[in-house]
Amino acid sequence: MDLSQYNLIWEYMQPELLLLLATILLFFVDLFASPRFLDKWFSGIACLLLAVVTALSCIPGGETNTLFAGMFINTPMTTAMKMVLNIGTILVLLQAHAWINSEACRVRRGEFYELMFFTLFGMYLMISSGHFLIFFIGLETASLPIAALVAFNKRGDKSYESGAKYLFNAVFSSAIFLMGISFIYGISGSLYFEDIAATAATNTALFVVALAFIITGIGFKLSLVPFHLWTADVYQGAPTAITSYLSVISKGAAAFAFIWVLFKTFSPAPEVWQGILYVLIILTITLGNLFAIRQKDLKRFLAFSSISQAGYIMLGVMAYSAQGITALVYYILVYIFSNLAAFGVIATIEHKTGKVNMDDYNGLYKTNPKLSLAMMLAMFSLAGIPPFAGFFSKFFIFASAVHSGYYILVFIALLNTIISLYYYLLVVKAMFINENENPIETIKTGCYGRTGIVVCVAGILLLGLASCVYGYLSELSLTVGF
Amino acid sequence: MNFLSLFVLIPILMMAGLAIARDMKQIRTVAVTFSTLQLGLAIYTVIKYLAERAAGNTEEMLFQVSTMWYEPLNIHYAVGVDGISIVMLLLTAIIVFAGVFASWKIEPLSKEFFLWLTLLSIGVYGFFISIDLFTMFMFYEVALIPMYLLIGVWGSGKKNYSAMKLTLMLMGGSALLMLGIIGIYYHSAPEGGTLTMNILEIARNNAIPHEWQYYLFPLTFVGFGILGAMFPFHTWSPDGHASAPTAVSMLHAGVLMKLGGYGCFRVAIYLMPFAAQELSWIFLILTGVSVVYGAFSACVQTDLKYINAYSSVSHCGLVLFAILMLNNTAMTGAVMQMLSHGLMTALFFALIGMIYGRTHTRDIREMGGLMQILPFLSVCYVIAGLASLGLPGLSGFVAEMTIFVGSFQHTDTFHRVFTIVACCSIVITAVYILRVVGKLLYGAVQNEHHRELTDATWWERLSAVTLIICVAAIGCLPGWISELISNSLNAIVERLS
Amino acid sequence: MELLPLAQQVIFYLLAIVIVVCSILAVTTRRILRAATYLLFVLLSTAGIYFMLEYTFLGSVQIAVYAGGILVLFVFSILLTSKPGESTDEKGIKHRIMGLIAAIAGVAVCSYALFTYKWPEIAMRDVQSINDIGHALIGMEKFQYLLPFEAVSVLLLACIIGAIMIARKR
Amino acid sequence: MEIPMIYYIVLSLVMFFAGVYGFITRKNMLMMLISIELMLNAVDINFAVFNRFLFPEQMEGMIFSIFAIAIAAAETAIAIAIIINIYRHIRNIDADNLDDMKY
Amino acid sequence: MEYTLFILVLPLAMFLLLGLLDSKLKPRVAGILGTLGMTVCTALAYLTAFQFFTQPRNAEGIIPSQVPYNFEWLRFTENLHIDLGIYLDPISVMMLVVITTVSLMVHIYSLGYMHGEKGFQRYYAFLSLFSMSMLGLVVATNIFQMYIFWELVGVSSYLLIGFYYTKPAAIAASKKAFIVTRFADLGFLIGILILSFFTKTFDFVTLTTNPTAIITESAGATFLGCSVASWALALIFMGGAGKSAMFPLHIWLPDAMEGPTPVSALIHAATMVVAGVYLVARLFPVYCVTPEVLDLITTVGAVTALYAAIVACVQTDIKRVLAFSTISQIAFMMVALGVASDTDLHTGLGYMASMFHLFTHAMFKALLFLGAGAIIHAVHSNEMSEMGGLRKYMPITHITFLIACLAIAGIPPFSGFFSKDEILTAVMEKSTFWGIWMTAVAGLTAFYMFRLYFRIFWWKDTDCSHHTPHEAPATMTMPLIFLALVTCVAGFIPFGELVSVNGQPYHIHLNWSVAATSIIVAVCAIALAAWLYMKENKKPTAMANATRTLHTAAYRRFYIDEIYLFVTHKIIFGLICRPIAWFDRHIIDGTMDMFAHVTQWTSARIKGLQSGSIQGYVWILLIGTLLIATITICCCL
Repeated sequence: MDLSQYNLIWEYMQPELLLLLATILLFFVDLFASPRFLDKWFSGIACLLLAVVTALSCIPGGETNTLFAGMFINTPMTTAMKMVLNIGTILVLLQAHAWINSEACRVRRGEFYELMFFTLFGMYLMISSGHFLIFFIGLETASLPIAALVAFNKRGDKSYESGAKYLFNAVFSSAIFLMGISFIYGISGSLYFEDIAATAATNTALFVVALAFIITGIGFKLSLVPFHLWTADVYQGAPTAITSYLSVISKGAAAFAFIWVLFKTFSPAPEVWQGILYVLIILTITLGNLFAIRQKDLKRFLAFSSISQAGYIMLGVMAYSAQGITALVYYILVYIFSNLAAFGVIATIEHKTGKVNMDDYNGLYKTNPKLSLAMMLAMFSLAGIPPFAGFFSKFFIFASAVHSGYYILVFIALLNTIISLYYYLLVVKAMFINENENPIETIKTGCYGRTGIVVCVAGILLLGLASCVYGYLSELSLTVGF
Repeated sequence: MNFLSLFVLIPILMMAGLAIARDMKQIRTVAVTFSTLQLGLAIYTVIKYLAERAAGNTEEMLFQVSTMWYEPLNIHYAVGVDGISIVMLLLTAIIVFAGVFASWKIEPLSKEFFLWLTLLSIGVYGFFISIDLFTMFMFYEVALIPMYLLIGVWGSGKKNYSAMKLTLMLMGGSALLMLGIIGIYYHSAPEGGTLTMNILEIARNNAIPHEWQYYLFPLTFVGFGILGAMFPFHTWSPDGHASAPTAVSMLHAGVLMKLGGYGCFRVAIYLMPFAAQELSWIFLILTGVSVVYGAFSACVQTDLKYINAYSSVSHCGLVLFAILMLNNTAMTGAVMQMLSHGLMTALFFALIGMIYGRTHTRDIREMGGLMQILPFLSVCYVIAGLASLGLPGLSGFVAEMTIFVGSFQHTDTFHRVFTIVACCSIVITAVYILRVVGKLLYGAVQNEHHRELTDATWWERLSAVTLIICVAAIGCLPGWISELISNSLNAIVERLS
Repeated sequence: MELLPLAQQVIFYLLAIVIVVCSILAVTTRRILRAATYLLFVLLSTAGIYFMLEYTFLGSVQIAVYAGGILVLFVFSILLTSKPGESTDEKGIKHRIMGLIAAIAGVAVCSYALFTYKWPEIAMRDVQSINDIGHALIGMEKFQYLLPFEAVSVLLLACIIGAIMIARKR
Repeated sequence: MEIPMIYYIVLSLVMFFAGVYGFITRKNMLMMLISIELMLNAVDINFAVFNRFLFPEQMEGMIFSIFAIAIAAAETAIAIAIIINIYRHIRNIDADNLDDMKY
Repeated sequence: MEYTLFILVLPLAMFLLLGLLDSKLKPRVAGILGTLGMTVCTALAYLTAFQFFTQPRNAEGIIPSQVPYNFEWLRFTENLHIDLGIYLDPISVMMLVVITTVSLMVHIYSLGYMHGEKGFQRYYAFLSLFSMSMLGLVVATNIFQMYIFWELVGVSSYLLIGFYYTKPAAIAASKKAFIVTRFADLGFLIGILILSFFTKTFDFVTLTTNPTAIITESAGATFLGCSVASWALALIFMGGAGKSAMFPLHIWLPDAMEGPTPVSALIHAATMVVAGVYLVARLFPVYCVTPEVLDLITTVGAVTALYAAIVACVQTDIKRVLAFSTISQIAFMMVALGVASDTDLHTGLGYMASMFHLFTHAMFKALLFLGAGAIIHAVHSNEMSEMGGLRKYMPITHITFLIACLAIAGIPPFSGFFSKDEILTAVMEKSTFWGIWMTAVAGLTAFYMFRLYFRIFWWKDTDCSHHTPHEAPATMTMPLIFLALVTCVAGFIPFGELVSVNGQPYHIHLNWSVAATSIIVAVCAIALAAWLYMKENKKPTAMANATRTLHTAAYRRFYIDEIYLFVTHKIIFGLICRPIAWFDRHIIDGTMDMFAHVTQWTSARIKGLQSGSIQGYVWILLIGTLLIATITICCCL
């Protein structure tokens, strides 16, 4: 064993190691701090720790580094992806503050944060993996604790049902995923990404089946149609903080990981997986939209909206280019802000009043103008209305897909934006236009929650207009190399 | 800092001002101050433009400024104006100015109303000053979305349905447009060249392959055409206009629908001249149909706003029709028609709003003899009507004649025959205008309650008079404006030959 | 552990029959405790297969973790959640047909893929010693697995925390 | 060795899809879990067999199997925890009862 | 002669002044202001005429035409641009005089006639607007300028007909007038477009200098057997026919009588309705290139003349009678133009005659209308049955009316005789058939005019209505007297010296055979009228009963209005507008809505996918995977 490698490990695996360190610190805080101190500061500490992790590890490295003989890959782009996830997680934690410190949940507060951090760690592994074993461990680390989190609420709501649905679907799809990996192993004899790319015989049925199984495994996390069916039920039943975590962070991580798996492992046969994705994207966007238009429960509604968003995200994968990666990461970043703004508002209102139905939101603007505005901005951004960030991200992701020649696909996606606009406007309509005799009373948002929403709104407003974010990502993507 | 950006900056400041305004008085003060400022700026721009041209500046676009925005895609924030855009800017400024006065007593949520209205105007101004496709498209969509809330919250009738339909159909248009724009972008430079979004550069490169133009031209043309109420994608217009509040109808019919026409030639025709020539016949048929069809439909409507909306379909159809003739005169006519229709339809909607505000009905069967009760409004209505049916001395005539003469200069018999078809609309227009005037204003008072109505207040008068003066000014002295437009069109027309 | 070819075949077929029959029985039997028992047989037979393949370490892990650990967990929870002797219903005929379709289609697709694939002929060689396995699990070179080893520990920790959090009463 | 590799693979396929069948047809969640175990187990066989027959120089497949077993254990732990949680809520572990949220 | 500009500017200024101030001015002040403005205008017009006709002739004996003022208003293309300017040639100067004279008379007359009406100021504003437009029309330097003012007179006519805007009949009439003429104007516009497309010019001078070259060179194209140039000119004539109320576009004119009577005198008798004749005269050299269009004009004119004359014989509303008489007389002018050609002075007689008749007709028809106005003012009715025996009560009106009737009947020495005689001569020389036809119409003219005259002023001896009619005030009688005087002397103006087809002086000499015939016919007709209507009797009723069908048909104007009504209401509205509106709402809009509904419907139908059961989800997941794999295998391998 070569001890000199430890230096490198510290250097290249900084985000992962720092995150684990932060988790351990949280353990100790949870163990030794007084409950009153924790009531006030636990979220703060968690966010702070995560922020520190982000700040320390986001030093942009210049080139691609591999560790463990290719099992772990660290590139500037992967670091950026991890940072994107971190930002999202911080926002989720901010918004979860009010809920997690409520009487019913306070007891399991420590576990909540720890599990969040663990899943984040799993996602890091997925993104940075260069080997299917690591990838699989990452995938499981990122989904099993989430199943626990989904079933977090113990009172008489739908949390347990969601937990079971998530878990069984996750386990089943991971079994299929494993089957796929085993076939790939049978074909190439190695599970290192670069080995597979080098040796796989792509024009065999076995390869295709393996690819389909692997896409299923990851598509489940991304909730692509037809692997999406768990999404709505789980989003609806899970605690709102977890729903938002699932819908942005978990989905984002899966998308990032998907890029690497497809681009690195299956680069010899792009036309095969592009063909599959072509169909999946159309199905995903369309079905997501079709289901979304008839939802009344806002969390369920956002679930379907997030399904169709996943379809848009996949356009960046289809592009199979540096531009596509840039657009995808940017899209997810924007999506995190937009979706979390929506969830922030929903979480606040749900926490205070327990109402999540769209009809309950009628006349919200009269009583809660600021929350309504935030919600509206989120909806507009999700629908891709300028000058909000969603417009830019959508434009760039379409541009990247068109660049690779997918005119028809983009056209279908664009037609779907009309449907999506329809249901996003329904929410806006409920808040601004519909009359209501007893609207939700004026709500005073807590400090953390407010910060969370304000940051999201700021992101929605600024991410598009400030071109530096996209520019930075674009520079990073050039280091990926095709 | 380029002064053109002020067109966008002033409304932003206005929004800030509105946000801190406390009561109705302050809101009005802010709205009036800034819209006047904006009008001043528009006039200043025109003067400065003319001075610059007189000084011999022959650049295609003046006051150009280009700031790199998204470097990876070579997207710029690029602004510049030519004769057409400044005319449109002036139109917008006038209508916003008049619109502020027309919505003097808007309720409820007056602050929000003005905020949204201002956002709408940001989109419009931005669209007209942009010469970068991306920025242009962005402003285009910015202009569309406030419509939803403006109609939904402050509208009347089946406002939810209308607002949704309008928004979705226009977004459908912009979906086509987005694909078109991205497509143009990827063919904007010859093999190996730097791709660009700048309209002027794309035109200069002239690199869009012909077979691609066949796809991209319909996308962009229909995309913008939907906003220009092109048959059969015009159905948002009657419902939308009927449900919208006064100032919104004014701005939407007056300015927003012009975005469609402007976009059609600035993007579709200017950048894809080959396809424009090859495919113009298809759209000529569609627009020719919409000219006559809109007019016929207007003949049997009973709701004032529906009449006007269908009339807009007809008139805006004429705009697109003329654009497709692809010669300088007809296109000049198209721009003048945009200007003229913008002003007079805004006037119409303002008056309808004022009448509706008093009688609480827009059904012409329930009203009558308003001339005796509301002489000022009625006279204005007659003037608007006369402008609409193309009375010489008012703007409509100038525009229509330029279009007809220009279109008839086309060398192709097919185009000339269609011009004659379009000409027929002037008779039908007369029919429905006179029908309304006869039923609404003349005759005996239908509803005795109406006798107690009061005539226009000072702000309403100001709003209407502003527009009438503009309509008459263009109608009486069209020469300079026509020359201004026609000179700027040369560059576009040259590319077509 | 060299076996005679014939003995090897006999053992294989024996194991195969046990696996197939018990698998099917495990998913069709109405008694849940029996199902657990059949599963145990399947798991043990699988371990037998591993032994046949000379992966003795893997076989031991299989027996230790699966048969020893997981199955016990199963039995406990079965006893916790159902009364002894209680039989559980299968779903309706519709679901059974659906399941059958899925299973048969899956088998068809996979076997088509597997049978059409031209498997290379590789000369058999000795398996690595337990020593090598140990090195592989803590090495950082290629085909060495320190990182997964550490990572899976995090996973297990997370799952323990999660499971406890869910399962405890408060 | 006399026994062709494909026999092993077919064996594992049968096991896998027996699991699939069980998962789809059983109401009891523990039964579903048992089915899942079958599926995971089948995959493990695959890895080991491929490794042994095709790529005997390295131990990728076998080691993967070891990890897979560990992960399966973790899955089972969480799953059982959730099942018990459900049992606490509704005194029942029938999957059919979990369809409050749909459409 | 730059001051001619003021002839246009003054009325415009008056219009703006009176229109904007409206009720802020006292009615009296407004009336006087308007009249004063018109007076100045008239003075300027006379000065122009004097200066123009007395200027030296050029070598060919032609009075050189002048363009004292011209500026480019709107440029379309290199060659096509609308100029606004003033073009003075004999006919335009003649028209200036006619218009200003009649307009001034009407202004003065209205001071009395409209006294106390609501909207007096507005009335004067519209009168000024009309005067301005009409003057602008006649001095147009190019065809597009003419079109502009053509539209403006149309609108002023609309506004004035609908002056009593609370009266439903007036509203309907104004609408009808505008739409029918607008329809005709469409032809005019298309004609202009076609003509300008081939000739590349709007300018009258360019068009008329060498029309043959321009038209034959460019009009190789034919359409339905006729050259495109013919079509263009026919369409332009259609515009003229609409304004001049030629059959079958005449239907608006009788209804237009709903307007105030002075307006009828000014617009619908003297000036605007002859714009069509003026248009043809203006483009006469061009029309001469296409003789088939001239034949068309002749035919249309002749048919109209006869038709209107027959209808006029049975109308009972005195203004209607005058309206049909106007139509008939304008048709005379049209026929005269139709039979003329520009080869030499002699064949061009019709042109001169037409203009001459235009001039004289304007005067005596204005007189007739103003007289009728005085009568209506006195008896408060338009119906003949309410009248009779008025000669005692209204002597001035009676005398002036009689003079006018004699003039229109073509009795020497009144002006109508001279001009009508020239027309008949010209027609007779071209074609005997049309000559006899037109002579017959002239006879009818004399008959219906004197029927009118006798019915109003004789018939009964004493008036039986509730109040005694009285003579009109001086403001109304003065114009009557002035116009009567003009009617008496106008025939002796050496008109041919000033206006002729090619500008050279033409000495009018009466063709006595034609003149004698026409006089005899006229006298017979008058006698017949006197026999029937001098004294109250049953003969007219008996005759009407004897020819019931014809009488009713003529009284109902041969059902032309009904046909129009049918076409517009049943066909245009019923079969085009309504179906289109329905189509738009239900098919086009329905399709758009259908997209939404189909989406909603699909959404509702597929909700079963989301069944809520874990196994269902998993099954779909697995089958999806297998399908993907299968399809991909089929496609890729």
